[in-house]
Amino acid sequence: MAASSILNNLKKSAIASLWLAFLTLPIMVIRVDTVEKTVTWRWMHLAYMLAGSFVLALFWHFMMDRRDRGAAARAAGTSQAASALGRVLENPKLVKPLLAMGFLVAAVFPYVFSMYQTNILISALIYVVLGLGLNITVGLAGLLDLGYVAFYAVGAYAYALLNMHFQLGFWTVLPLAAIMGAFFGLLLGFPVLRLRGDYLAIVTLGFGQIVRLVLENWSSFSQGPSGISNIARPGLFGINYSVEQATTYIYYIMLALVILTIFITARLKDSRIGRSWLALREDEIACQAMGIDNTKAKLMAFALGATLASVMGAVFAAKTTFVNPASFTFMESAMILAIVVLGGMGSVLGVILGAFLLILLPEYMRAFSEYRMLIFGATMILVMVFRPQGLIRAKRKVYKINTEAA
Amino acid sequence: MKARWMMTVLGVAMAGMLAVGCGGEKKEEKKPEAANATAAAPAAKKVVLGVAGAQSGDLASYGLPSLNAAKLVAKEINAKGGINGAQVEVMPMDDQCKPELATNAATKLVSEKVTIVLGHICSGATKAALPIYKDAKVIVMSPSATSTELTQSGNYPNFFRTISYDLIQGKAAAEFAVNELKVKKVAVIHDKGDYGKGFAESAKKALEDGKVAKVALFEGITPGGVDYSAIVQKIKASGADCVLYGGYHPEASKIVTQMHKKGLKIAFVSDDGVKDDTFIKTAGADAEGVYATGPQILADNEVYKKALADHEKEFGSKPGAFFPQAYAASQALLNAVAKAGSTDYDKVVAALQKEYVETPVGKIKFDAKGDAEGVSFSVYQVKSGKYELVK
Amino acid sequence: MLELKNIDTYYGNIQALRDVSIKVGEGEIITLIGANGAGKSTTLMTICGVVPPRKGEVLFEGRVINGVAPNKIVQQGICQVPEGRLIFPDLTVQENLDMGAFLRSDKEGIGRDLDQVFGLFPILLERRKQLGGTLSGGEQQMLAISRALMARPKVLLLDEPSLGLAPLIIRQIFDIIKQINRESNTTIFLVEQNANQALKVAHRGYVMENGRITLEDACDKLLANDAVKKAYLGL
Amino acid sequence: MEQTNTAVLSVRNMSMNFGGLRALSEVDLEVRQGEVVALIGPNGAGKTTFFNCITGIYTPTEGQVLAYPRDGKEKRINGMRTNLVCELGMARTFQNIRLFPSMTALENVMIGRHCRTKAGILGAILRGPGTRREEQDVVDRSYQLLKKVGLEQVANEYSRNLPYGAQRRLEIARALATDPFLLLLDEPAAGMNPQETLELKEMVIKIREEFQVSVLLIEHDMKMVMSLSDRIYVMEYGRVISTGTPAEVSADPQVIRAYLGEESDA
Amino acid sequence: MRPVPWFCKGKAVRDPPRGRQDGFMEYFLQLFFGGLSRGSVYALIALGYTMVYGIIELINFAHGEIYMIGAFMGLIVAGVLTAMGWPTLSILVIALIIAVLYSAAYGYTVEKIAYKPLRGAPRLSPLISAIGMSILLQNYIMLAQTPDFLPFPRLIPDLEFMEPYANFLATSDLFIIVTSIAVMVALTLFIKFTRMGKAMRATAQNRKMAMLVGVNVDQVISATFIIGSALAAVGGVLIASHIGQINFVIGFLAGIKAFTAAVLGGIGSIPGAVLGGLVLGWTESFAAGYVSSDYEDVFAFLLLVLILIFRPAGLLGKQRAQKV
Repeated sequence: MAASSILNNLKKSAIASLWLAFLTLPIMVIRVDTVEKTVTWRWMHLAYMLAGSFVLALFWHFMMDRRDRGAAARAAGTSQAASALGRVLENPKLVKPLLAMGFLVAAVFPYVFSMYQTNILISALIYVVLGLGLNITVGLAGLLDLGYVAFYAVGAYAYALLNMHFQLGFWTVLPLAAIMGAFFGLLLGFPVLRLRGDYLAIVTLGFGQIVRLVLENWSSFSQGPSGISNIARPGLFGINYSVEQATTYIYYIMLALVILTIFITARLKDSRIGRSWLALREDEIACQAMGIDNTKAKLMAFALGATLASVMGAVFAAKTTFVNPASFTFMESAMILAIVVLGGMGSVLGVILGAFLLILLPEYMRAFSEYRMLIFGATMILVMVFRPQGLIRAKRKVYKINTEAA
Repeated sequence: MKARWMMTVLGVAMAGMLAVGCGGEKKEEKKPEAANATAAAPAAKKVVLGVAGAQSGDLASYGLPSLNAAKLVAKEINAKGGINGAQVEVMPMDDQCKPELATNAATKLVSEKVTIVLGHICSGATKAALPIYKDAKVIVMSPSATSTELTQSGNYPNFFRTISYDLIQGKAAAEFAVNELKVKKVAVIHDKGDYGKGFAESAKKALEDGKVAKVALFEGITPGGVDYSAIVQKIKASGADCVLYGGYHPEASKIVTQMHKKGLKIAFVSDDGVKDDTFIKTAGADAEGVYATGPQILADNEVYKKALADHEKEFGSKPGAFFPQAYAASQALLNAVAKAGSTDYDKVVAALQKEYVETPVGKIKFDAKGDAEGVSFSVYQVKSGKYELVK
Repeated sequence: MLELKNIDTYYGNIQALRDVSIKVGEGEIITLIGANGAGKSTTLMTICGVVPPRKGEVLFEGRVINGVAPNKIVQQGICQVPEGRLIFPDLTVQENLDMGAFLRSDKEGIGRDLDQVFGLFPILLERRKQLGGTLSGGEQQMLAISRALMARPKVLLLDEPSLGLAPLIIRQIFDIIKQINRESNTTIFLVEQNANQALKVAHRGYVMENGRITLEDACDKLLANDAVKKAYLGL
Repeated sequence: MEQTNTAVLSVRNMSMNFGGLRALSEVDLEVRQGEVVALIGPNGAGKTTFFNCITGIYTPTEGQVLAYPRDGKEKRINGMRTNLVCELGMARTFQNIRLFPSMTALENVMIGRHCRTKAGILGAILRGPGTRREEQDVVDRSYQLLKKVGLEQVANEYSRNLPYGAQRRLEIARALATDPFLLLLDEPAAGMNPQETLELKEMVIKIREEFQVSVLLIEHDMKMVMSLSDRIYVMEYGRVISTGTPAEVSADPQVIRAYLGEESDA
Repeated sequence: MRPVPWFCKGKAVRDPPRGRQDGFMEYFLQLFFGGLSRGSVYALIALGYTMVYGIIELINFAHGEIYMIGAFMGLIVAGVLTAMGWPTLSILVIALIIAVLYSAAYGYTVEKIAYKPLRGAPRLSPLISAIGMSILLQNYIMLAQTPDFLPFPRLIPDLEFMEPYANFLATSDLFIIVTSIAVMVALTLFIKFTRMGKAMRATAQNRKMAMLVGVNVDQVISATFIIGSALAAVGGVLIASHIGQINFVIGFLAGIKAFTAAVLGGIGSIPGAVLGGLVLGWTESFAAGYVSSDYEDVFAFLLLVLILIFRPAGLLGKQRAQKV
């Protein structure tokens, strides 16, 4: 990079920081008390803001240059479109050992790390499955669902209520939760079949809200906002575990479920059904005109995504031993969607990476407690600006062609 | 190729660092003592007080005052040389009042070998976290979780609180309305929240059991709404001569204001979430005459006055919700540790149940179930811009 | 008047134009013919600044205009009638025409041009209050051309004006193109895959294949060229 | 394939109203086995609307649309869902190419096979030998079709990256993958140069022979229409104003006035 | 003892008639006006959503936060001026102006940072960026100001002549309704007749073509964000003054509701946003009044779902025939 461009960046950053300082001036500097009629001026904040935004802007411009140069280089054909990270992960020589290592780490994790680490890893794994489930609906079939958390709630409450009223165990409820999830997926799917794009998004958002509001208000059914506590942890043949043992146990259940989900989604993606979803996403009319039953394809996508969410809901209820409507807000849906988009739509690996990033990042930033959400929001913007297609780009299967066949 | 990959990783790491750097910078400007409290760790002996609750997100205003309270108490004790020579360290743990984050916070605290925790703020989060603490023998004391079953169910012997629970509050408010205000028809309104609805349901039950006054209306409102005129009209149409409100002050002040705008001037009785100076500030003149139940904080309570002054000095502002309770809880926990001479679970529990402490909410110790004894419970009324004791 | 010098243009990472050089003299009708996807529309978009070239220069009246914002290029007097017409469907015919004169502020001149346009296409006067989207294909094409004329361009770029129109209408449109060129001495750069018609109307022609200019000549010579005959005229 | 007089598609008295607008009015049309029938007319005459009516994208307001699939049974298909029409054996292309842009050429054709295969969710997950065989069959057949339209070299290219003419051909291959008895082509030569148009014409003829399909096409290129079709329907303002062999139609004064202009020019 | 402290201090207030017959009508009217004022608020914020969507087809999730920032700016200005002892009405005017200016600047900056670099990116990327921006702005305000609720001074004075009608409509309600109407009329005129307005309409219909007739599309998009943000700020200050308190999360619920209103009316349509806002306001008001306020939001969302199912493009949205 030439010196002139660095200078230019410095200049631009200076302007940006001045502008941001001006913009944030009243809010950062002034605090008023309208009752006591007093005003506090905190001029030091302005200096912090100036310096901070200058550094940030510099970084921003540097990254922007990099991004633009990257685009230029790609276009000139000097480098491949796939990201460096993606290429490493696709290299067959590296993939196997990496996978093996990953599996090994995953297998011994609870014995090596503390219960806290295991616990948040379970959360992350839950979100991996949720992400993969939503990936079916949004990433593959292209149906933007902003109320996905409703299905998560269905599963969680299914387990909580069945456990409370009928003392049904985790393993009994798990398949029931899956069925209920599928049912609710269809229930939502039917009315919204005709809707497209953003209208679909807002209706699913509404549906998510309705489910939460009903759980909140229908006290005789769901115990309202105070929630249901003392939900049984999963047991095995009547053995009762301590919290730590149970956490380990749930961890392995989740690990198995994650592997199962990856297996299922990967297979579906490269199947007749997966192709029909892709076609649906690309062009609904052509899709139907080519003999694909859009209704069926959409319902299937909804139902499958919902099933996975519902199963995760049951695991979630078993893990926290407590559910209340506060866990199923719109922000939760947004978070799962962010996992899918941030990771890279349609890419299984991307979703896993996205889930780990979005769930573990705030956890590990606990040290910054009050600032972590601020940083989190900024990170979301930065990742999208500098990698809009997500961290990992989805790869399509290359088919083996049997040329001899007639 | 490897080099490129490294570049990517470095890039991401740098992004993180810069973001963090910026955050850190801002952190310094606001609360240097927070950083110091956690950073100045490697003293030989220390007592770690975990503070869990909503420290970010939309309910942060209920969690951050507790953190401040804990910091103030810790600072004061440390200034006096600590507990038996050990410095007190405050470890904040955010849960945003979400159950799953609460379990994460709990396991984190357990992993860090913390033995006493101030928190959590919301009953739901508390319920989710308690089993983990229980298993690890961690003593938890909440300044604000009022769900009845937390103590009364007997499920959580490790749980204590410095606030009285829904059943008592709701009943007290209902009895006050019936016996003192002689109301006949009551509109019971709540904010659909954990706390508010618990209060409202207890109040409703007390009214129905009492058979003196009728419940004319029982409904929830949406917190954060722009307008409550519909519910106000409905209260009016129901012919109620008293409103019992369960919830926090923001909605309470909106409702009271709109009631008065619509010419509805009946008694308004609410809970501890409303017994907060912010309520009087936000509702202004409309706050006049509103009743709220709450633990008795005598105006001449020296501890409270001192805590208030300390807060002003330290943070430059008036404390927020549940500050006195959190202050009391911090004091009680640390005092118990001091009296027990160690952080041994049984000893500390015994100390909590035996030793009285002078706190902003009165001179308290804890009963076998974990509720504070000595928290006297009273009804206050706003009179010329201040809460004054009625009963 | 308008000159492209060794232009390379990319869409993302696909190279659409390779080393394209074209010269358009004042008052000329120049046509660029070629198969679909040869890069004809890209050439126009490059001139208009919508897709800036990665290499090379676009010169207009001697000034370099690549890298200039599209609206500034329009202001200098280059106006395009894009492929597929792209009229504003929810604006009335009148408003569509007003949009054409978006960058002008001389009320009288606009009024005069409006009259002129209505003279060229009387049907538009009739449909003045109708929404653009309700016009038929031919009428939309007329509207699109009129809209471009409202900007009083020095160079008019036309992208496939005959696309999707019935033969009768196509002939009308080409007649009017000639008329515009003749009457107001507007330079016209015509992109067509209907080579037959285009070569009959234009003075000089360029043939484009896979993003490269492969032939350049006067139109009558191109019409007689065997390769052109076979590939583009269907003879 | 031999031309017979058996109809494969018979449209009787079909009308289509949009609100107050009558887009089609009392259209009668018939396609017989093995025929290439062209539908011509000025822009806005209702040709594409006609296509949309018989493929189930619109439901005609009045009239009958009858199809006679290979099993010979008459089937009324007014307002039948588009995918079922396709499954029945009537496959179409679109005026503005509607491929699946970020799927490869091969995958685009494989989508066409969708309605002739049946692996369900369970099959896809378990991927038993049956599913695997079916899957491989789909791949192979699709590849063969690509070969037929001369696109085997670009089988693994994203369809959005293909040149225009190739996209048109790919659309036809995709339609053929559904094993149709009637192929509906909406302006297949639009945007092609004369050379490509010529090749396309030959391809259509070849396809008719090889796949034993009838063809109904909308086209503007008169030269192609005249030399390719067995019969022509001319539409104007939603009505059929003339039918007959190319020679008959081009001699019809009504057609010349409405469409071709005084002197026929191609 | 009956609590009557206000009765003694305040003016005599007419006891509302409680006869069965006219009580019904009065109750209805009360709910109607309540819904009207609530709906106007939604409409004001919804306009911003709908305009941005119309131009760049982006659901700007950070719009609710701009509304919140507008309210905070109003608070700060009002606080400073109150401390300086200015009269209420002039404070209202100045607070409105500064809040509008600053919010517009925020809207502009947000677009530049979070959306502009994402033009041409996959469709969902800007949406995620918008959610990130929303989280960022919320926490920024929380950290820079306070997580607590702050009392907002009552800037809209109670007018004498409104006294008899206060039962239905308070002065601030009236003020909100009138301002909303005025703003909407101004906006409609702006869109219809000004150069920028025309450029906006053109850009909304076909961005590429707008570019080709010489519209500076970047400028148009910026202008859209600026205007939308300014409207949100007007809403923010008025509503804050009406309900008397603000904190850093007020934008979230208001944003979701306003967005719902925008979609209800037909997103991209300006009269649609207004109609959607009013319909939503009335639905909530009547649902709370006649059914239960427990379920007012349920009704609001049910209505949305139902309308979209039967009119998939919203109440005034164009039912564009799918071009095939």
